[in-house]
Amino acid sequence: MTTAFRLPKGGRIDRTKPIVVRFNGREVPAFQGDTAASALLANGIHFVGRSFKYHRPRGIMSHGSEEPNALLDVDRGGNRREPNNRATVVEAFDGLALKSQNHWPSLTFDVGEINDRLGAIFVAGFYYKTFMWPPKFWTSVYEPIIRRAAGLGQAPTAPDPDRYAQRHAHAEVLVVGAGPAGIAAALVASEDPNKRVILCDEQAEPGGALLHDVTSEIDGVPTSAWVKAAIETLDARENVTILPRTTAFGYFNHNHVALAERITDHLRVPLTGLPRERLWQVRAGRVILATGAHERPLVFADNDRPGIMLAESLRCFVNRYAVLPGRQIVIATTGASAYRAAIDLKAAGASVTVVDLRLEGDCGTELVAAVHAGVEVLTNHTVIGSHGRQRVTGLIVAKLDGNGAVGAPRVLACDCAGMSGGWTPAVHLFSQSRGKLRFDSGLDAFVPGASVQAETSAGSCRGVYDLAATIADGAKAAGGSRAVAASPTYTSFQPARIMPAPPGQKPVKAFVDFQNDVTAKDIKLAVAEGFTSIEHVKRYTTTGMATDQGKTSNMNALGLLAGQLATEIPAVGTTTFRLPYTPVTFGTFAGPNRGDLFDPARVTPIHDWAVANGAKFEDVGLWKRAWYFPARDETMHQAVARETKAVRTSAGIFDASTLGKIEVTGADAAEFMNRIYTNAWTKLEVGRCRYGLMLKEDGYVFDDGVAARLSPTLFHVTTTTGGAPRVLAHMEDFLQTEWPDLKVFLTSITEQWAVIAVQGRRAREMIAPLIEDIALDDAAFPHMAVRTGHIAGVPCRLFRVSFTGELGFEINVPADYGQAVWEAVYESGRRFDVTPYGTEAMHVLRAEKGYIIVGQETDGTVTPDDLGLSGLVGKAKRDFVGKRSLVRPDVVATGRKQLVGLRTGDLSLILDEGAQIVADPNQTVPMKMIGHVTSSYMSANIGRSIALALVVDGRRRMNERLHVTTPNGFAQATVVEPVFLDPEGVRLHA
Amino acid sequence: MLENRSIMRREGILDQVAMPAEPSSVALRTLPPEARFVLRLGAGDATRNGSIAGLSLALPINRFGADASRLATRLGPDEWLLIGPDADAETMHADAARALAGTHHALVDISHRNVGMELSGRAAAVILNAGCPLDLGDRQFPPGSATRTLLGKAEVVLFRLADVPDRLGVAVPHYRIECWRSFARYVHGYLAGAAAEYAAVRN
Amino acid sequence: MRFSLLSLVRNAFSNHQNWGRQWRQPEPKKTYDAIIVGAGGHGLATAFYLASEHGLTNIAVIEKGWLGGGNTGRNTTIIRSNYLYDESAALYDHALKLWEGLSQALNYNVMYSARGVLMLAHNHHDVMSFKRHIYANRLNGVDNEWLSREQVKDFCPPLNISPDIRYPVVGGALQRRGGVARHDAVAWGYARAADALGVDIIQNCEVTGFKRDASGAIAGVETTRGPIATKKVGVVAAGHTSVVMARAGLRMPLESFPLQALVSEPVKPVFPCVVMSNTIHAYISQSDKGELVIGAGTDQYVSYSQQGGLHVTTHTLDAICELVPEFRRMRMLRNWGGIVDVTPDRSPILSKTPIAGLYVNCGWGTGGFKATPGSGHAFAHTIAHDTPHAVNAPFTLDRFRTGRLIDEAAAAAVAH
Amino acid sequence: MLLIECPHCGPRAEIEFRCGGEAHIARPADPSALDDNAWAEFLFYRSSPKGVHAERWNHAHGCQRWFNALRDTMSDRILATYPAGAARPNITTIEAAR
Ligand SMILES: Cc1cc2nc3c(=O)[nH]c(=O)nc-3n(C[C@H](O)[C@H](O)[C@H](O)COP(=O)(O)OP(=O)(O)OC[C@H]3O[C@@H](n4cnc5c(N)ncnc54)[C@H](O)[C@@H]3O)c2cc1C
Ligand SMILES: NC(=O)c1ccc[n+]([C@@H]2O[C@H](COP(=O)([O-])OP(=O)(O)OC[C@H]3O[C@@H](n4cnc5c(N)ncnc54)[C@H](O)[C@@H]3O)[C@@H](O)[C@H]2O)c1
Ligand SMILES: Cc1cc2nc3c(=O)[nH]c(=O)nc-3n(C[C@H](O)[C@H](O)[C@H](O)COP(=O)(O)O)c2cc1C
Ligand SMILES: [Zn+2]
Repeated sequence: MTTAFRLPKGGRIDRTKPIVVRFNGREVPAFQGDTAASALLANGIHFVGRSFKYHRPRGIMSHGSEEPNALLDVDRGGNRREPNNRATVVEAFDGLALKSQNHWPSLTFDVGEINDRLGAIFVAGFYYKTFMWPPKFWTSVYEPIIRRAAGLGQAPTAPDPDRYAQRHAHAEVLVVGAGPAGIAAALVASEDPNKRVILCDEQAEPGGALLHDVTSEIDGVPTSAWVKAAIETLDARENVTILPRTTAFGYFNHNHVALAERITDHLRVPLTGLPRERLWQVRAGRVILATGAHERPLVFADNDRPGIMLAESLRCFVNRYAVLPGRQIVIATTGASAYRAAIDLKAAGASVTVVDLRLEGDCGTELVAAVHAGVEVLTNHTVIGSHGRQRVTGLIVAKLDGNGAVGAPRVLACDCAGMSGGWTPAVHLFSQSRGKLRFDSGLDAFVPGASVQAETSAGSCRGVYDLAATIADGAKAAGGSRAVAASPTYTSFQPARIMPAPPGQKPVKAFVDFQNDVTAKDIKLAVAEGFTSIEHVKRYTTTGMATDQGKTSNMNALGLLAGQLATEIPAVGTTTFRLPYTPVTFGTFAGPNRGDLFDPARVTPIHDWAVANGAKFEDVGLWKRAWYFPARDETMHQAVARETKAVRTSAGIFDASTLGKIEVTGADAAEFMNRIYTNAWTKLEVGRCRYGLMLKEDGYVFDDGVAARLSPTLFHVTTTTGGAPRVLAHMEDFLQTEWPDLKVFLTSITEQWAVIAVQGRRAREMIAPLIEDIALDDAAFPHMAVRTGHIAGVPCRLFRVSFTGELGFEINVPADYGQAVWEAVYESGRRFDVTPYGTEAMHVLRAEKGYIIVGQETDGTVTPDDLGLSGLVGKAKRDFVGKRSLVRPDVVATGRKQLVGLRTGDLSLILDEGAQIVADPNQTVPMKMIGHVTSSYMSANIGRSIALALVVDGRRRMNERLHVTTPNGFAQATVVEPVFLDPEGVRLHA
Repeated sequence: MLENRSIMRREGILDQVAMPAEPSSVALRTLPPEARFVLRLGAGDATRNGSIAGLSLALPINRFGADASRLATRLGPDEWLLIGPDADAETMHADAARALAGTHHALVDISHRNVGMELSGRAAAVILNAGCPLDLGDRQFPPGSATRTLLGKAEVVLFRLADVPDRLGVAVPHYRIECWRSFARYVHGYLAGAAAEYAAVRN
Repeated sequence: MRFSLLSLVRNAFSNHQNWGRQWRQPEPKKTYDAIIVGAGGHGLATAFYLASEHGLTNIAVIEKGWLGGGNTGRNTTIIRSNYLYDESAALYDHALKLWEGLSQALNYNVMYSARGVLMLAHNHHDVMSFKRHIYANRLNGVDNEWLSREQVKDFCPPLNISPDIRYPVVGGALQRRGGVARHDAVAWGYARAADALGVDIIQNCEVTGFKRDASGAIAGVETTRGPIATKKVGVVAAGHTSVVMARAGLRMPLESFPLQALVSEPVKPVFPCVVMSNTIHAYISQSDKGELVIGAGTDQYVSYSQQGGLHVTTHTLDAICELVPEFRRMRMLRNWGGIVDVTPDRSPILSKTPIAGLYVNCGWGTGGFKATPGSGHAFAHTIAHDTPHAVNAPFTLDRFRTGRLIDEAAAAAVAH
Repeated sequence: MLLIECPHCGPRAEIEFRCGGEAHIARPADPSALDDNAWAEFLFYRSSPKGVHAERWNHAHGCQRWFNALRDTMSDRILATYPAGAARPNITTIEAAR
């Protein structure tokens, strides 16, 4: 296979680096610097895919990111495969594998083509009108067929080997687009070395439209030389960052702009360490948008055949890639810019005919230049169709008479065609910035109107098309000026919504949105059916909803709709421009936030010991907590039974470091505690602890914990593990905004202290040898007291508290000593067979005692009284957070759920936590539920299962027999007090 | 309230973390145990007190002052973070407590709550910016700046220390990062991950 | 014209010249028996049921923009009814039953697809909460079942159930009758059916104020197209409820936040069901057109901009890539926002108001699409009879005074 | 993502902040004196306006101070930030629109 359509010289490809890419398995020789599209075209391949709905053969239409048709499956090797890549932006490298999509069995022979024949039925919105009968068929027959037919390529199925990175950046000026306007803006903006300037462009190299403009000159030098000099200047400035292959895809509030940088996709073997893509979040002082303009296709019958391309794209392939897209080319146009393409193609050796809708008298110097160059020009001509199936073979054109009536058709044979319906400024980012668009009827386009953010548009994205003017405009946007002399730009044009066609022409498909197969007729139908808002037309026909988001099609759709409604385009308005400007990989958004970095895994100072001792862990918020410590092949149940027994018979040791801890300091500390907690704190003596309950203002239990008074002005408060951050935030909020007069400071000390709970009747004996400066006997150090001193030579705050109902201590030591002290205590406890236990055993132990866990017994709808804890509500206190809500009518009403214990009839049955409770299991559905199980365990100590539950009026139901759901029915359970063991609390004082 | 110091060696949470092979454009290292205190004090009281434990509190918010071994950072209108050598803990505490006696304040030992790291090198700022939304420009965040902020999903206190010479003797930015102990492995991993790219190519 | 395959084929022969308008574009009349403010799914459904079940046909739906352009046109279309509380289960299951025959009832294919909604459990708390839901649902006659980790994988093969990820999947709750529907078609189908019964749907007309009679009762509305007299007004303005109600002098227990969603490029079927993970904040399904439809979170502040922050989207895609790592190479095609009105207990309000003749249906927050038929049905009853239907009786405004909240969020922190 | 001017730290990215909802809803000095309606108003009723909104922000991952901001909920423009407890600055919607 030869690259028959590669020109012998010219272009920006690197002829010293020949490469081979594959297309549907076939070898396609190319050069470094090619895109997939230019490589294919160099080999004469236009037909590269099938359309979405009708499976029509499709070729390459454009040369940039607006491409609607040429979507390929791209495999870069090593599981780097994904669908729907625009061939026009995929940079070629040796070994790159391309495949066409959406056909079966093959590209050239596709069964789906039948849809094209049935096109008369598959009009816009057809599926809303059918597939309803018989109803059952929808799920079993219709929908599966619809689903299979839909979608373009195949989603990736292999794990992604690539890494993605992110960066926040700040710039005084962000310039988007490195065409002449953007370059000029960056040059001016960066003159001040204190201004950080970022210049990004989605293309592989800066230059924009100038990359394929080989005929124009700026200040007497070729455009390429101008670009090169300008980029060298910018490169030399330390305050400038140039980002090629970087698309600005989202413009958010407060000048926050998101860029997607593609770092390795163009490399055959990415360097190790390099991320594939990077998300840049730029916060810019000013944003200059210099994003250029998109050429509009023409709407005429069968305008979608492979080989029919945008005129400017033909020019690009010839000049930038040295590829002749065809030898016999017809260019249909309604404006002047296409003549540049015609002249350049002619110069490259093609035979070229221009078919211009305009009258000869409306044409300017472009006509003279083209004729002079040997281009045949037919003015006052329309194009009404095309021939060819898998490749265009001719355009059907006709002359218009003086009244605009269409004359006799004639076929101009060709192997490639161009079309140009004028230009549409790329106002996407401007619109995303919430700027208002203004319709410019001279340009027949929307251009940026008033800005809402610190933003300026420059160059052809605001309708300035003349080369010298774009440069001046870019400079002006950056607050300077730059007057250059440049070759003239052909800019005049005459808008046409749809090319004039003979009346009574058979129903035809004249495509507006190529990818979604939306035709001019679909838009007409939508209007006839009452879908007159552009937003309705969009959604009914799906125009503009494909992967190109209508970059080339939206203006034609608008124009057609305006025509149908006999109104003007501004009255129709546009659809909303949304991010991303072009599709962006999920990986770019997710960045490094995966695996270990998906969310911080917080670990305690004793974590490594637990790992070394075989602990299984559970997630509690961000924390990893030791769940249980299986010995050899113990199941969880066996381990928990052993651990809980050990605590009740001798001693256990537990890592409680994750408990939230807050130091409340200041003269008003007690008053503050009074206001935050339901219970009273003023009278708590120094050296004593108290259990406290905290509500939100709505009266529901929010958190709980033990707080100790270390001095008249200092409380050491503990919170639940999960609640720590929100409790501190809650306290700070009240302190700063409601009670700024209180003399209190709050400091999180959660992580300052490792907490080792030693529980069981041997607890005191275990720690005694390690402590010299604290008297541990019951009288000197009673239950619910706190002391400071040393353990194993380490300073500690020693709490005598218990969440197990056993004699217990919680040893707080500075975190870096946590593991060493743990080991010392553990060593000291060996003689009592001290057993490390995890959170599961802790849960069982506390449930045996009926102690609640916030988040388990409570769910944000539970009051202190519901828990049987109304004793903790300081009735005498004038106020505390949540107090007023406790007397709302529904909160004081009877029929609330109250905490009780449950005993199952079957001693070994462990009820499901979350199981629902009914009084009568024989009711009909819907049944009346009167409660649910909040905690449920096998208690090895009691020798039976136990459960806690919230039951309607539960405290009045003692000994009542209720029925609890099980996976396959109901189990009987009896309501009991929620304390299963040692109700007198004797063990606490062992 | 400060408890007396122990004779035991402090075990840092990053003690076991393997250092990445040191690339030339960036160096990431963990810091030894240090003494740290949160000081809360009304702005007026701070002005009146001038300097405490040898450290001046008269700092703009989000700036720090340092002498050879100690450092005081003002993190908010009434909040300072004091850092010094582990061995100075008791004297720092005692000095401060003495100076503040009778004034409404909080002086809380958080030596073990935080973990410190340092990052230096030409690429240090962009590595931090991989997860930190701050503007780290030389004018916006010059040496002497310090603030609480975010790195990925963790909260950190970020200090811009004085520039240091790199291997080639060129002055490069130097940062200190403090985070809570349990986040340290995440923060370290995040930075090491972001630095990988610079280790690979950009030196 | 009735829609059917036959009518489609017949029209194909006449080149589709003969399809009529799916709804008229009437000029507002001077007086209506009732006015619905807001032509979203809920408002249109309300009008449809007022006309079809309560015989009120001299009514209008007034819409400030284009019908279906509010949250109805921008949601991730998740439909399920496995709510915890009896009140919620009754309301949402009422809707689900209507979904099941909606295409036929409206003669409009709304593509209700009962492909199953699978909610993932990642920790002990999730398991307990899901079991609580599952048992409550069973006793309420709502389907919902527990799936083990392996069953989760069988039901949705693309999911990563490896135990080594940060928040491994430990199981899931599956409602098989749950699924998705074609959101636009829901609005269009109700609009067409209501229009056919004589309801005037007046687009591009904003309600700017209310008229009251001497007793203080509703006497009409002011609009951008002039005043209209009526004695009953139902406000169904979703994200704009606070704004509309303020025009009647009422403050509401609501805040409006931007909520985002996004779609990927379309691909062949890869994702068979709806998956929700509240723990890591991911909601995903694949539309019949092939895009992955992904729900993100709300911004933290009140805004009417229909645009949210980038960090909200990145957070969601973190989670999606964690659940299905292969999707890292998928690409986002479009990202948008809607404005959701959120109540303190995350349950809706379908209620009379302190003003006679003024009714409000709001507070659906991030999850009201699924309720569309049931909400319209019950609200129509409320307006027609000036007294709530049994299913919406608990969803009063008064509950915020009494404390009788229906706090699904507090119970489970489940959205959508 | 908003860029919020913390009164203490200057402009910072929104992710460093936590929004505390509507400002100037003072906690009653004596909640028990309120009837159920008034208490519900305090707890749950919010203005959620389309236009200038006074709201509470906390620089949670910065100086951790609470302050108030006036923000236009249509444009998201922040018109002013001011200390918690201070009176709402007198900025009208008309000015906001400019
Ligand atoms: C991104 C996103 C994802 C969601 N995902 C789900 C999901 O998966 N499942 C689910 O069940 N729910 C979901 N929801 C919620 C769901 O979309 C809404 O609850 C539901 O669509 C609300 O319908 P509605 O008819 O009440 O409101 P809308 O469709 O918003 O209709 C209200 C209408 O009132 C109009 N209006 C407002 N003010 C006036 C006025 N003054 N005069 C006249 N007209 C006015 C508006 O223009 C609008 O058309 C999601 C929402 C969003 C934004
Ligand atoms: N003859 C005509 O009618 C006509 C019409 C339009 C343009 N032009 C010519 O085109 C040139 C226009 O110059 P210009 O600088 O305004 O535009 P340009 O097209 O030269 O440059 C725009 C650049 O922005 C990039 N870009 C667009 N959107 C982007 C995004 N979101 N993120 C990153 N990069 C993005 C593009 O890749 C391109 O490189 C001039 O030479 C002008 O004469 C001529
Ligand atoms: C379920 C669903 C699927 C969608 N699929 C697409 C799609 O395939 N292509 C597209 O461009 N937009 C799609 N959208 C988004 C709409 O284009 C649009 O963004 C959304 O309705 C919000 O409207 P707005 O962007 O005009 O404000 C989809 C929206 C929803 C709710
Ligand atoms: Zn601050």
